[in-house]
Amino acid sequence: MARLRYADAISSALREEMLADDRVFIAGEEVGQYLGTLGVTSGFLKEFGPMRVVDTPISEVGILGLGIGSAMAGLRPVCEMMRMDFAMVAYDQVINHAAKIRYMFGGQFKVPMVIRGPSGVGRQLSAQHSQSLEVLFAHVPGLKVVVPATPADMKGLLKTAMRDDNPVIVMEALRLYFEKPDVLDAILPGLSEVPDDPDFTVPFGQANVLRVGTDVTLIGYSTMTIQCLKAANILAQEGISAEVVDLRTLLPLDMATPIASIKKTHRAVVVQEQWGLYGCAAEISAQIAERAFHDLDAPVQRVTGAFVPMPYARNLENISFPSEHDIVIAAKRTLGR
Amino acid sequence: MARLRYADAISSALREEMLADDRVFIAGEEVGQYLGTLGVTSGFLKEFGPMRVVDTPISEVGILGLGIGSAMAGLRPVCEMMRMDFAMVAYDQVINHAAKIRYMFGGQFKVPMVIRGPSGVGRQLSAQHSQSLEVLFAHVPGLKVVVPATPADMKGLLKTAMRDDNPVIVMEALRLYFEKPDVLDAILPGLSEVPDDPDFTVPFGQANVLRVGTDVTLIGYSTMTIQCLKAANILAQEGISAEVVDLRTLLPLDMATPIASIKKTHRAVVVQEQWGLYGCAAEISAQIAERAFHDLDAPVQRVTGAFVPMPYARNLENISFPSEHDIVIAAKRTLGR
Amino acid sequence: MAKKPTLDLTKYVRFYEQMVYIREFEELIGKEWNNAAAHGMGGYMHLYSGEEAIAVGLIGGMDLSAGDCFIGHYRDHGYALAAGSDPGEVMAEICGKATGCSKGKGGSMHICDAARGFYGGYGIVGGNVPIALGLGWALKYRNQKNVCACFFGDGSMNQGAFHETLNMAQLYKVPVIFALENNGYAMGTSIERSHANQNLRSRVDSFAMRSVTINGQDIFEVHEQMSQIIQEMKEDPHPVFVEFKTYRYHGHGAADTPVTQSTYRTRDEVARAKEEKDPIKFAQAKLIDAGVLTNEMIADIQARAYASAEAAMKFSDESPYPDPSELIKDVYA
Amino acid sequence: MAKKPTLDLTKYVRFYEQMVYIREFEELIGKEWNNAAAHGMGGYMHLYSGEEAIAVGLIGGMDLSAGDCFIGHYRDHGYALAAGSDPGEVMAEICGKATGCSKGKGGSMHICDAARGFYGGYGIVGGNVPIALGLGWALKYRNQKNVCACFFGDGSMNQGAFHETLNMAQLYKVPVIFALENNGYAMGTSIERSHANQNLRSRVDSFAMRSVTINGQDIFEVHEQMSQIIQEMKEDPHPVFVEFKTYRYHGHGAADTPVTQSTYRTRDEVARAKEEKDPIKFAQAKLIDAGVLTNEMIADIQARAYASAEAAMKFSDESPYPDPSELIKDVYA
Ligand SMILES: Cc1ncc(C[n+]2csc(CCOP(=O)(O)OP(=O)(O)O)c2C)c(N)n1
Ligand SMILES: Cc1ncc(C[n+]2csc(CCOP(=O)(O)OP(=O)(O)O)c2C)c(N)n1
Ligand SMILES: [Mg+2]
Ligand SMILES: [Mg+2]
Repeated sequence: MARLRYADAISSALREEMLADDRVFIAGEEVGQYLGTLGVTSGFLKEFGPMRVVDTPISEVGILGLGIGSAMAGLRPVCEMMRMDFAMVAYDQVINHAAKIRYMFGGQFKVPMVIRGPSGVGRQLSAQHSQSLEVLFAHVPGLKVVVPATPADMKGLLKTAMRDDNPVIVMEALRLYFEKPDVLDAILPGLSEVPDDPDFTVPFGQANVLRVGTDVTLIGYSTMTIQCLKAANILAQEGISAEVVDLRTLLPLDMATPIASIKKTHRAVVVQEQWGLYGCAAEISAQIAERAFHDLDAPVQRVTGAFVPMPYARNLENISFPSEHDIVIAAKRTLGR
Repeated sequence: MARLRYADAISSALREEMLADDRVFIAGEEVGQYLGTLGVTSGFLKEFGPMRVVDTPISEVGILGLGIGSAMAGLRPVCEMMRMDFAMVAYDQVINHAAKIRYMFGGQFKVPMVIRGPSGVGRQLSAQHSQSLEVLFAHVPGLKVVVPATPADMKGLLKTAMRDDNPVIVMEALRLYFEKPDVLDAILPGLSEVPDDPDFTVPFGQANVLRVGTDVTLIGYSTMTIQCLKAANILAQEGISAEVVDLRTLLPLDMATPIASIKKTHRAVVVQEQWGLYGCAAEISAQIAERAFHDLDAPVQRVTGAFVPMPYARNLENISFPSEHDIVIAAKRTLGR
Repeated sequence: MAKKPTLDLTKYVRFYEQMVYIREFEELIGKEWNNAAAHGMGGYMHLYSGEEAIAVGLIGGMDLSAGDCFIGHYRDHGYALAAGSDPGEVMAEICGKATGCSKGKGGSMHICDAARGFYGGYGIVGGNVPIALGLGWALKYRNQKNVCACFFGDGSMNQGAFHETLNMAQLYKVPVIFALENNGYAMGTSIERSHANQNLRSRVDSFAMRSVTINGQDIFEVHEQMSQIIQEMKEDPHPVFVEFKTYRYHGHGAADTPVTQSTYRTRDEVARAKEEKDPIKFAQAKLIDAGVLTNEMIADIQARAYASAEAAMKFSDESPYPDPSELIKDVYA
Repeated sequence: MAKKPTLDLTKYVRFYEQMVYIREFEELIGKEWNNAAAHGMGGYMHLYSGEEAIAVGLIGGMDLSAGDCFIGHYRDHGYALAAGSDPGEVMAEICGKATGCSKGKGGSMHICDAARGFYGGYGIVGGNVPIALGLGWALKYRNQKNVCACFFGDGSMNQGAFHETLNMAQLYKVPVIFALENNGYAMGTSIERSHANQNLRSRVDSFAMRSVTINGQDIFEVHEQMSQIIQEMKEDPHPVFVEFKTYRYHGHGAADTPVTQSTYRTRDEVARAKEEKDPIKFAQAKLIDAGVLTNEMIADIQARAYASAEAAMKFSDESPYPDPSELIKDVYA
């Protein structure tokens, strides 16, 4: 077991898979000579050379086309978006091409590619650079969508993504990139630990119970899993036992795990960083109510980011996304407190 | 009252607003000289001239940029997407620009533009030309999203859109474009009727009870409202009284109307043409369960399109989206039948 | 022009035959469109009549069994037939049958044939062009002595995707032939009304890419030039942009009727193109002149082509629609 | 070069002053970045030092009060200052304060000033370019004798949005100045490594658009040429592409430290640019030569510029953060 930062887990997954499979290459802006915008591919160009670490112009459509075509032809590209917001200029390549090629050609081709990059609210990056747009991918059949919260999941899910035969979108939480192991472990002991085994992977479609509890189930993913853990700590001090379920992947989506938890706790809070309306938490909340109707003792509570473009001012940014306290309040509401 | 087809309602709204306000212009592929791909702008070029009916290259990013910039500068552009699927190549202009400009510049600008075009499954147009992508817009603060089901709403909502000071996405159902008034009226008397008054508009954020019932509430929008009406007819024959609520706009979203209905019927079916997972129906279902928790006698049923890229074969296409019979079955399920 | 001193005329007789097969195939679809529903046909239905020499001459210059490959846009029946795909499977796809090359899931716009290196037809204008960059990249990555051809229309060049791709293709020197089928119109919009600079090749000069203009109605010119270019690309990987001047006989798709066509071109213009620029007539005259084609052979080829198209339609008609269980298959690998 | 026989030198003294004001403003931000959190600064923070002559000379050639307008990308502080926006409000925006020009909601990348025709800075590379088409269209639609300038970087030109826009701009003859700030790098990527054809103007030849290259370090050349061009554009509406050759002194943004910069340029290169190509030094020498600027005046301008930047920072520091109730305002009109 190593204690890693989330960003280190990304580097480590990429490097191991590149060493293991020479069909894997990385393409993106500043991934090579510049050593990576956030450093995750630092040293890669030197180690793997320019055919496997490809610096590109600022042409996201071209980058994704490079990925889709070479994946169809048998390579295993990893396309980095400097930020996932920028995938929007190439969104057509993702949803009308990568996602549909297998089906619309009757299964003759596969598109084993990864599209990855930092996502979500950061440090005053404002409206165009702070989005967590996972629902735009998770809604689309043909894609898989990964939303890791912990360094171990970041590594294990990214490796699974790189071995998958389908287009996989990996939403990496910018806010978690450089979170120190000590900070993580203080939230939950062992949270920063990542197995050393180079064959360690995390399967898709298996939510994870990160903390066991009896009174209420807190369901999150990515940054919000960490917020849920913090909330559970606060709730514990007030004598409320919260179970925390980390969804890990949104497509495929494992609802069996959260529903099993709710059958025990009878109460659920679903938390999501991004805009609530038509966000991923809506699907989770709907499925809980549809499938665990008779097990719920209170309405599901959704805690989501403000329905506004992200403001720049630090104080506004800070109140725009769910805090642990918002989650605590929602959890108490399910308990009638 | 005139009895109109949906497509005629579009033409009529466009023409009336162009006559009333010379800041309005239309831009898009084949809108002028070709007389419109589906004919809704037939005769417009001749009537309004080339500055107000602008034929464009196949450049959706350019078309939307033309719209956004000229809207900021005080014009009122209507950008036609030949199909709303094609907006995906210019999605960034919609969500990162049109939607955010007002907020990120602190309210200094407004973007009064309409983006409209046919949407949804048509006639074997297959995976890249059959999508109903409304959730991709309805999730984004700063946009408004309109999903008319009837000729009157098509006209009235489009006119409201053209008078609105914000970017409005108008999703027009291709399947309804040329539906004959007789066919519509056979489903519900008066369904094809459109008021003649050139000041007739339909406000945003007001769902419409199209049919009154007592046993179960069927909630739909666009094509699925029509399917709900057909289902209600079948249910009536079996002695089940269904209330049909047409949402009309997804953003703003009026949940008060469907919830009021559910407080009466205690049962709800939410119907949506497109992929169910993370679709608009998820938000509706979630809000019902969250806000009418104690009024529900049965879990909300969601009836949605198959989670697959649209297949070409007619028989597969036909079973890919909800039929009235699927809705009937779901309605009965809420009644324990 | 190519430096080869003499033409391999038997090869051109085969090309002639392929063009006639494609023409008959497309014309049969055009005719049967009246009866579309009964056959299972739907969608837009874009026909290739008039442009056959491009696919036949270019694809005929590639070595598909040795790893050359290609990708196209939605006007794609001819590509598959030129590559030797089974006409029955292509027709069955066009009719949405289980026996179609894409199992009936793709339809007319999404024909493909992995075994012959055909990476499919695509419906989003310009959307296939970036994918060709990736196909070419894979060839280069593996040091294959192969090329990839990418077919698209003049309308595609106004999509941003086109520009991003061409710059990167030249930057990375991928062996991709960007094959522009310049038929003068994108749907009802002429080049004049949609391209600020009607010299479309100037667009690729701005990426310092090698380019050439070829008369797409002349199978000899298409094939000789492309064979030469392909050989050079295999020796030294690099992209090439080829502008094929051509003309489309039918409307843009089935919905583009004579009435709608009259908004952008005259009947006369079409008639003149058929008369003066037909690739089949042109090849026929030349091959007769050269003494390798006789009127008898022509009648025979014509008859066989017609029979082949009819047989394809029969195969399709007799094929079942996909089983409903197919609906949810093939979403994921 | 412009045909005007004599330069209005007092105007250039004012331009000189504006450049110094911008420089001091940017340098103060650079210095205070160590203390970013205390001031409320965050985000990427792209500084304009080295490129001042472009904004000052071009915007100085427009008549903003008569309806000329402009739009930019994220490296946008200088545009606002060149247009005469209040430095305090710009600084307050950069610090996310309620008194900022965008109410603290936009930050450094999203400065704007509707009253001065500044339609804002944008953060998606290339994203502002299509919007300029619309701004220009509105001018033409209303028969205004006005122009719109659109500032963007060399990196933008590899976005598809750029190409779609330029074609349409030329097709519709909108009065837009496409002002390329070619500083040789897009973040850490040089032109050589990202543009297949390093003659960036060739990109617009392919749209048959009028274009010109201007030394962006020479305020005289910038302003004289642009004034002439703007006049011609007002007489006969048409787009013009202008390549300004320039250089950026700071890292791409605050995260581009000397260490990361060393991956793509040498300290020496930067030092040489500052020494040899500085727009302020250049103007200073010329104006001293011409006898309209004295060392005393220079010291005075410098002092006032510094004081202005300090005052702006003080104004910002003393301004409140937005009220929390602001969070949900301004989403809709
Ligand atoms: C992005 C996008 N915009 C619009 C369309 C609608 N459309 C389909 S084909 C076509 C014309 C394309 O013309 P061209 O590229 O010249 O090819 P041709 O049909 O002439 O072979 C248009 C506008 C589309 N499919 N995709
Ligand atoms: C679509 C998109 N891709 C990537 C980025 C990240 N990014 C921001 S600025 C930049 C470099 C742009 O360089 P250039 O256009 O030359 O302008 P300069 O910074 O040199 O003024 C990059 C890659 C972005 N903001 N948007
Ligand atoms: Mg064409
Ligand atoms: Mg630059």
